[in-house]
Amino acid sequence: GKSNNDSKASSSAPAASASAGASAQTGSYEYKTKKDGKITIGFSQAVMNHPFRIAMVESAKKAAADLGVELIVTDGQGDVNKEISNIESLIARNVDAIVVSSLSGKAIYPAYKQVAEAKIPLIIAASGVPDDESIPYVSYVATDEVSMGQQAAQYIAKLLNNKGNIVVLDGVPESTNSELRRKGFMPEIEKFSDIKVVAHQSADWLRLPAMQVMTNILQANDKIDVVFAQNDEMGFGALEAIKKAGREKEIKVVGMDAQKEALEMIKNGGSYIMSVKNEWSTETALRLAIDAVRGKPIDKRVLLDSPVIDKSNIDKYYDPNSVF
Amino acid sequence: MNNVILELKGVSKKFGPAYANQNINVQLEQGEFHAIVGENGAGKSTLIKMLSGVHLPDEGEIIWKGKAVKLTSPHAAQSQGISTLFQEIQEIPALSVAENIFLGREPKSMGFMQWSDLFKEAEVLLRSLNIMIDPRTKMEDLRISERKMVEIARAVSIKAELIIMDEPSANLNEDELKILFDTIALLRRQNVTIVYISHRLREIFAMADRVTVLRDGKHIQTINIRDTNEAALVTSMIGRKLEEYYPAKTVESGDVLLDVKNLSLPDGELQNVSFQLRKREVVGLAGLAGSGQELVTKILFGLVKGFTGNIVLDGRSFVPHSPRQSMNAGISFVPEDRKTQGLFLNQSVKDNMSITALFKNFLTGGLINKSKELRKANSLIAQLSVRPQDPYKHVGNLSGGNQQKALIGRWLIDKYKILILEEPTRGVDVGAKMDIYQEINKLLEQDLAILMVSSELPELLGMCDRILVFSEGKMTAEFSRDEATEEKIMEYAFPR
Amino acid sequence: MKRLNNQLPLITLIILVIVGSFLSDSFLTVKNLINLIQFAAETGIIAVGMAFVIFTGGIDLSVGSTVALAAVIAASTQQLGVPGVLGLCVVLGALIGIINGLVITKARVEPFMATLAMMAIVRAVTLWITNGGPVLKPVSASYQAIAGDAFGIPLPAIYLVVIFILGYILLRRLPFGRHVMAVGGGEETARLFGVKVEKVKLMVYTLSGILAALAGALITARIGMGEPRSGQSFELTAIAIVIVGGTYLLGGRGTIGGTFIGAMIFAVILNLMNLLDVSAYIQPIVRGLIIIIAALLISRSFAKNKKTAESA
Amino acid sequence: MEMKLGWRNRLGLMIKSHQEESLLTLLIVIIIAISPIFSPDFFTEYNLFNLLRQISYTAIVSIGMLLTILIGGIDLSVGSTMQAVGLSSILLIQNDMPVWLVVIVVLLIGMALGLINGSLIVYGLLQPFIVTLGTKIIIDGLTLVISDGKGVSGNAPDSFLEIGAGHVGSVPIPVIIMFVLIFLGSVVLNRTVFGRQIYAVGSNRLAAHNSGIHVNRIQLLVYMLSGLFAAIAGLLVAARTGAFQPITVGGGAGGMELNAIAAVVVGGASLAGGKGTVGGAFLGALLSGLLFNLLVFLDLNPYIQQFVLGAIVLAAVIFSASKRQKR
Ligand SMILES: Nc1ncnc2c1ncn2[C@@H]1O[C@H](COP(=O)(O)OP(=O)(O)OP(=O)(O)O)[C@@H](O)[C@H]1O
Ligand SMILES: Nc1ncnc2c1ncn2[C@@H]1O[C@H](COP(=O)(O)OP(=O)(O)OP(=O)(O)O)[C@@H](O)[C@H]1O
Ligand SMILES: [Mg+2]
Ligand SMILES: [Mg+2]
Repeated sequence: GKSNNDSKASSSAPAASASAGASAQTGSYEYKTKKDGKITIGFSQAVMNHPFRIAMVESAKKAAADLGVELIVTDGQGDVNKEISNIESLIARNVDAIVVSSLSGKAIYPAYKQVAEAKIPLIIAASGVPDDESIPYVSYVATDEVSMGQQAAQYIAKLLNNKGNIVVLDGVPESTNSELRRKGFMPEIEKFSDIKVVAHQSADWLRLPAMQVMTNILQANDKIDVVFAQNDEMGFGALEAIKKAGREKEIKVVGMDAQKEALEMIKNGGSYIMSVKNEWSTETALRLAIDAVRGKPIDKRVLLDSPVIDKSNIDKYYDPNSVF
Repeated sequence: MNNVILELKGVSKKFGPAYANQNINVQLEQGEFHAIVGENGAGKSTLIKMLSGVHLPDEGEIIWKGKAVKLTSPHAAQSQGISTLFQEIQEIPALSVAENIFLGREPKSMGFMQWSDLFKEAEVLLRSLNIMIDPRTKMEDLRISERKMVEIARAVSIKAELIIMDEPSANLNEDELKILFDTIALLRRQNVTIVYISHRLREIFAMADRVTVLRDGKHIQTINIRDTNEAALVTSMIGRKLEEYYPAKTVESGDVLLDVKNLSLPDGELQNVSFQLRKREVVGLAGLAGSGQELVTKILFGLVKGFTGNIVLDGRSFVPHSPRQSMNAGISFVPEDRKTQGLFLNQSVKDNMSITALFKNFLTGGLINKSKELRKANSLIAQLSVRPQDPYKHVGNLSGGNQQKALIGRWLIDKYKILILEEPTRGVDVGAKMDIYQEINKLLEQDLAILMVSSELPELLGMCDRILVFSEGKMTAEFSRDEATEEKIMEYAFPR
Repeated sequence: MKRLNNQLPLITLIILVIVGSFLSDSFLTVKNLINLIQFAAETGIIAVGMAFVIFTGGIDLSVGSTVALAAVIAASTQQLGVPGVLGLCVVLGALIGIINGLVITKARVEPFMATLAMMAIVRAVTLWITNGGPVLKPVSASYQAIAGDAFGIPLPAIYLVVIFILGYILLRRLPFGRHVMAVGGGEETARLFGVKVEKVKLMVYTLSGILAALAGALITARIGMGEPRSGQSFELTAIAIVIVGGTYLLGGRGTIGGTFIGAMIFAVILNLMNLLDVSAYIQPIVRGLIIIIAALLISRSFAKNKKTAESA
Repeated sequence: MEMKLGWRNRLGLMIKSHQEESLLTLLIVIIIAISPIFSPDFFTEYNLFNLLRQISYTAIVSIGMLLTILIGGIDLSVGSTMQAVGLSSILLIQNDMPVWLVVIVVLLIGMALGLINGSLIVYGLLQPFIVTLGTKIIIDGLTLVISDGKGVSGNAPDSFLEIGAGHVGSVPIPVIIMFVLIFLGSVVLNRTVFGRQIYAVGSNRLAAHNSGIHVNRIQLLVYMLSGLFAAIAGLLVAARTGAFQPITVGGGAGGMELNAIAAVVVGGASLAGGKGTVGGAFLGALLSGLLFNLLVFLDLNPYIQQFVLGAIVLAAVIFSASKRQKR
C-alpha cells in the first residue's frame, strides 16, 4: 500500500511563500523555497544497523532517483549528539530540505530549531510526534507506535478469548520505539484481568538473544499461549526456541513491523500468526519535502496506516519483491 | 692461535649518534676465563648483548669457531652454543623454577609437555650445583639471590661452549658466591669458555686468565691477568690515576640526631634494635641479605609499618608512617634498586631530580618556575658529573652509575637531616663510585648524617664511622671505624 | 588459603547453582543445565581466544566485530557447502587476527589501540558489504544442522566443551602454553630465553580471530541468517568472563578451566534472571556487580601472593 | 642572523619534543586547506563553530581520560557518567532546583562516581579496566532504572539552556568551556606539582611513593577529575537539548569512552602511562571530529566513513608507535 493513500489525519500548514507569515504557536515557520532548479534533500537517519531503518534509507534513495532529486544520507549511529552534528552539517551544506528520522524524542528538538532558523523546510519522519507546540516543523509523517501496541494487545485478547498466559519480548529497553510500543501494549493488555504476562524480558531487537531468552522462559513456564515480540526479528528467534522445545502447537507468536519474512510465515500458516505493519517507505516524506521546496501547500501531519496483518488479509500486503 | 673460539672483528654499535661500542677487536680462547672491565657506561653490557643475540652489530663481524655468524636473536645465539646470564635478573615471576629454567627448551615427547621430566631434570640440575631450591616453587616466592641462583643454573643447563656472565655476583651473599664460584670451577673443568663482567676486581684477579678493558665504548687493552695489577687496571679503566679510593672524612661527628630504641617487628623479623646516629656521622648497616638491616631503613622512611619501639629524631619522638611524613621530618632515601624503586625511567633527568623538591623550591605563585628548575638541574648535573650533561635526557637511557647519580641528586635540593643510602654503588664503576663517595663527604660538611646499607664490606669499612652488624633480625655487633675488619663483621653476620 | 583463593570462581559458581536451585524449580534440571551451556557457546568460544590473548598481557577488542563479519560471510557463501563456509570463516578470522598481530608486533602498537581500530574497521566493513541489513539468503539445512542436536545434546554445547578441552591442552600440555604464559609474565625475559615472542603473540591473536569467526559462523547456523549486528559488545563479555574466571588482566596468570567457570557463571546468571523474570533494567546492574565483586575477590588473592613474595 | 637561527632552533626543538602534536596540527591544517575542493560550504564560520561544538564534548571528556591514562589507568565509565549526569540534571531541573545548584550537584555526582572508581582501584587493588567496565555497566543500568528507559525532558529554564546552547559573540559556550578547560588542564599538567606527580605516578608508582608522593591520593583525584570532566560534558549535552535521551546501541563506532581514548592516544599518549599532553588529546579529538564532519560533505556512504575513521586511528597509532620504537 502506498502511503499517500494511507494518510488519515492532516491539518494544513500554510504554504510557504514570502507572504505567508510563520506562526510560532503552530510550530510552523517561514522557509526558503525554490520555484525551479535542482533540489538537494538531506536525510538524517538515527541509526543504520537495523533492517527497518535501512529499508527507510533504501526507499528514500529509490524515491529520490524516481523523483529526480539529490539525496544526502547521514547516519547518527544511535547517538543523539551524532544526529545533531549530522543535521548541523546538512545545514552547513545548504541543502534545500531536511528529512529527519530520529529515535531521540525531545533531545533532538534543538536540532529542529536550528533547521528552522536556517529557513530550511523540515520533515519529521518515523520519529516521536513533537508534543511541544513550539517545536517547529513543516510536516510530520509516521505510523503511530502507541496505537500499534494497542492493536497488538487487542488482537491477542481476541485470540485468547480474554484468558491465557503471554510472554512479552521488548526491544532495546531504552529505545523510543520500544518505549512507545510498550506504552500502547501494556495498559491495553492489563485491561484483561485473566490474561497473565508470565514473562517480560528484553531481547535487544535481535534474533539470537530472543532465542536464548525464550528458551529460558520456556524452561520456567509450563503453559504459554502467545508470545508478543516487539519486532519480527525477535519473534523469529522466539519461534525458533519454541520449535526446539517442541511446543509450536501450544504457543502462537505475534510480532511487529510486518517484514517480508514474517508475512511469508503468516501466509504459509503456522505458529507465526500476525504482525502489525510499520510503514518503512520514506517516499511520502520525500514527496512532502519536494512540495515544500517548491512552495506547494502541504499537510502538517500525515499518519501512516499500521494495519494488523494476519491470515485473513495477508494477500493484500504480501509483496515478494519488497525490500523489507 | 688455532684455539680461538670466538672473535670480534671491528665490531661497533651505536645508540643514536653515540657509539656504545666502537671498533672492538677481541679474541676469546677456548676454555679461558675472560673478564671484561670498565666504568659504568663503558659498553660492557652492550658488547655481550651482541654476543648473545640481543643486539646486532652496526659494523664489523662476529666469528664463531672460524665462521662469521649473524646472531639475530637470543635463540640463535643459544643454538650456536652461547649462553648468557644477563645483568638484570631475567625471570617469569608467576612460573615455577623448573619452567623458568627450561623455558624455550621444555622436555616434550611427540610435541607434548612432559611435566614430570621437567621437574625431575630441574631437581637434578639444581642439586648438582648444590642449590637447595624446590623446582616447583614459583620464582616470585624466592629471595633475590635465590632467583639469581636459578638463573645461574639455567645458564649452565644450556649445554653451552661459551657462557657469558654480566655481573653475576652483584646480588649474592657469601654462601651463594661460593656456589657461583664452584659452578664456574666446574664449567672450567669442562673446558667451557667464560666471559665475566664484574666491578669487583678481587674476583677478577682471583679467577681470570685474561682481562679486556673498555673505556667510552672503545677497546683499551686485552691483557694477561698476570701482567697487571689492580692499580694499573683501574688506571686503564678510568683513564687516570686513582689516588685515594675512599676519601678521608673532613668533619667531626656532632650531637645525637637519631635515637632508635628497641625497634622490633612481629614474627621476629626485627628484634630490639637500638642505635644512635649523630650529626655528620656515617653509620653502616652490614649483614647478609635479609638480616633486618634494610627493615630498619624502611621503617625510618615510612615504608614498613607495624613496628614497636621508640624513635627520637632531633629531640622529638617520631613515628614514621609514610615517606612524605619522613621527608617532612628530614629523612631522605636512596632505595636499593634504582630502576624499580627510585627512578622514573621515561622522564628526564631534570624531572627525576626535581620531583621531591618542587613544593619547597620551585614554586612561584603556585606554579612551577621552570627556568629555576632547569638551572638547579644543570648545577646538580655538573656537581655530580652526570654524563651526558643533558637535563632533558631520559634517565632510562643513562648508564647505571649515572642513573645512580641522578637519583642521589634528587635529595640534594631540599635540606634534609638524614640521608639513607641503600647499596649506593651497586653496579657502579670505580670512577662514579669515587664521585659518589666525595659527594657523601660534602654532605657531611653540610651537617647531614648518613645511614648506609651495603653488601660491599670494603665500602662500609672505607666510608663509615661505625658499622652495625645484623644477623637474623638482631643487631649482633657494633664496631667503630678503627675496630672493624672484614673478618670480624663476617663473624657476627653469620647466624650462629 | 592460597588454594582456596585459586578456587574462588568455582566456589562462586557452586554458590550460584545452589542459590539458583532454591529460587527456581526449573533451574536444576538436566535440560536447563545443557541449555545453559549451549547458550554460553559463542561467548565461551570467544573467551578461550581472549584468555590466550590476555595471558600474553594483551587484549582483543575486535572479536565482536569479527563475529559479525563471519556471520554475514557465512550466510552469503552457502554455495561453498558446510566445510567450505567454515574453512572460509577460519581463513577470515585468521586474517583479522594476523593483521592485529602484525600491527601489535611489527608496528608495536598497544593491543588495546590496535584492536580498537580493528573493531571499528571490521564493523564498518560488515555494515558496508551488507549495506547494514541482514543477509537473508537461504541458509542450507545442512548448514543449520551444525547448530542442531546429537543424541539429544545440542551441538553448540559440545563445541564449547571441546574447544575448552583443546584450549586446556594447548595451554597445559604443549610448550606453546608455557611460552604464552612467559610472554605475559615477562616479555623481555621470554625473548632473552629464546621464546619467539612475536610469533607467540601473532599466534594468540590469530587464534582469537579464528575462534571469533567460528562463533560468528555458529550464530548464522543457529538463527538461519547472516545478522550484521551479531557480536555487539561480545568483546566486553568475553573479557569479563576471562576476568571473573580468575585470570589476571595484565597477563602471565590464569587458567582455561577458570575461564570455563567464568563462562558458566555468566550463563547461570542470565539463565536465572530469565527464569525469575527479573526486569531487564536490573539485569545489567547484576552483571556489573558480579564483575566487580569477582574482580575484588581475585585481586585480593593475587595481592596476597605478591605480598608474600615481597616480604620474603 | 644569529637571532633567527636561535628562533628556528627553538621551533625545531619544540617540534621534535612534540612530534605527535606537530604532525596532527599539520594534518589538520592540510585537511582544512584542501577542504574547499570538496565543498565550498565547509569552510564557513557556521560550520567551523559547529565543528568545534561537536568536538567539545569529546575533547572535554578526553582531558579527564588523558589524566587516567597518564597514571597508567583508563576510565571506561565516562560515557555512562555523561548519561547519568544528563539524566540527573534534567530530573533536578524538572523539580525546579535552581540552575546554579543543579550544576553543582551534577558535577558532584560525576566526581562521586569517579571517587567510586578510584576507591575500587586504589583500595580494592583492581585493574582500572575491569573496575570501570563494571561501573559502566552498573551506571547504565541505574540510568535505565531511574529513567524507566524513557527519554526525559523538563521545562528547562532559559538560563539552563543557555549553558549548552548559548553563545558569546558567535562562539558557542561549550566551545569556550572546552578551551578554558584545555588551558587549565595544560597549566595543571605542566606547571603544577600535582601535574608532575601525575606523570611520576604513571611512570613508576613505587618510585613515586618513595619520592613522598601520596600515590593513592593522586589516583583518587585523577578518577574524580575524570568523573568531573565527563559530568561537565554530560551537563553541556543536557543543557544543549534540555532533554535526556538514552543512547541506544550504536551502529558500530564505540561510545564516548572509546572516542575519548582514541583521541588521547592519537594525540600521542601512551596507554602504559607517563606520556601524553592535553594539547595532543584536543588535536586527536579535533582530527576525528573534522573527518567526521568533512565526510558528510563528501557524501560518502556512512559505513565507509566509519571505515575511514578506523583507518585514520590505526594509522595514527602506528605512527606514534614507530616514534616510540626509534627512541
Ligand atoms: N638500549 C639503549 N638505548 C640507548 N642507549 C643505550 C642503550 N643501551 C645502552 N646504552 C648506552 O650505551 C652505553 C653503554 O652502556 P652499557 O650498558 O653497555 O654499559 P656497561 O659498561 O654495561 O655499564 P654498567 O657497568 O653500568 O652496566 C651507555 O652510555 C648507555 O647509556
Ligand atoms: N615534599 C613534597 N613533595 C611533593 N609534593 C608535596 C610535598 N609537600 C607537599 N606536597 C604537595 O602538597 C600537598 C599537601 O602537602 P602536605 O605536606 O600538606 O601533605 P599532607 O596532607 O600533610 O600529607 P600527609 O598525608 O602525610 O599528612 C600534597 O598533596 C602534595 O601535592
Ligand atoms: Mg652493564
Ligand atoms: Mg649499563
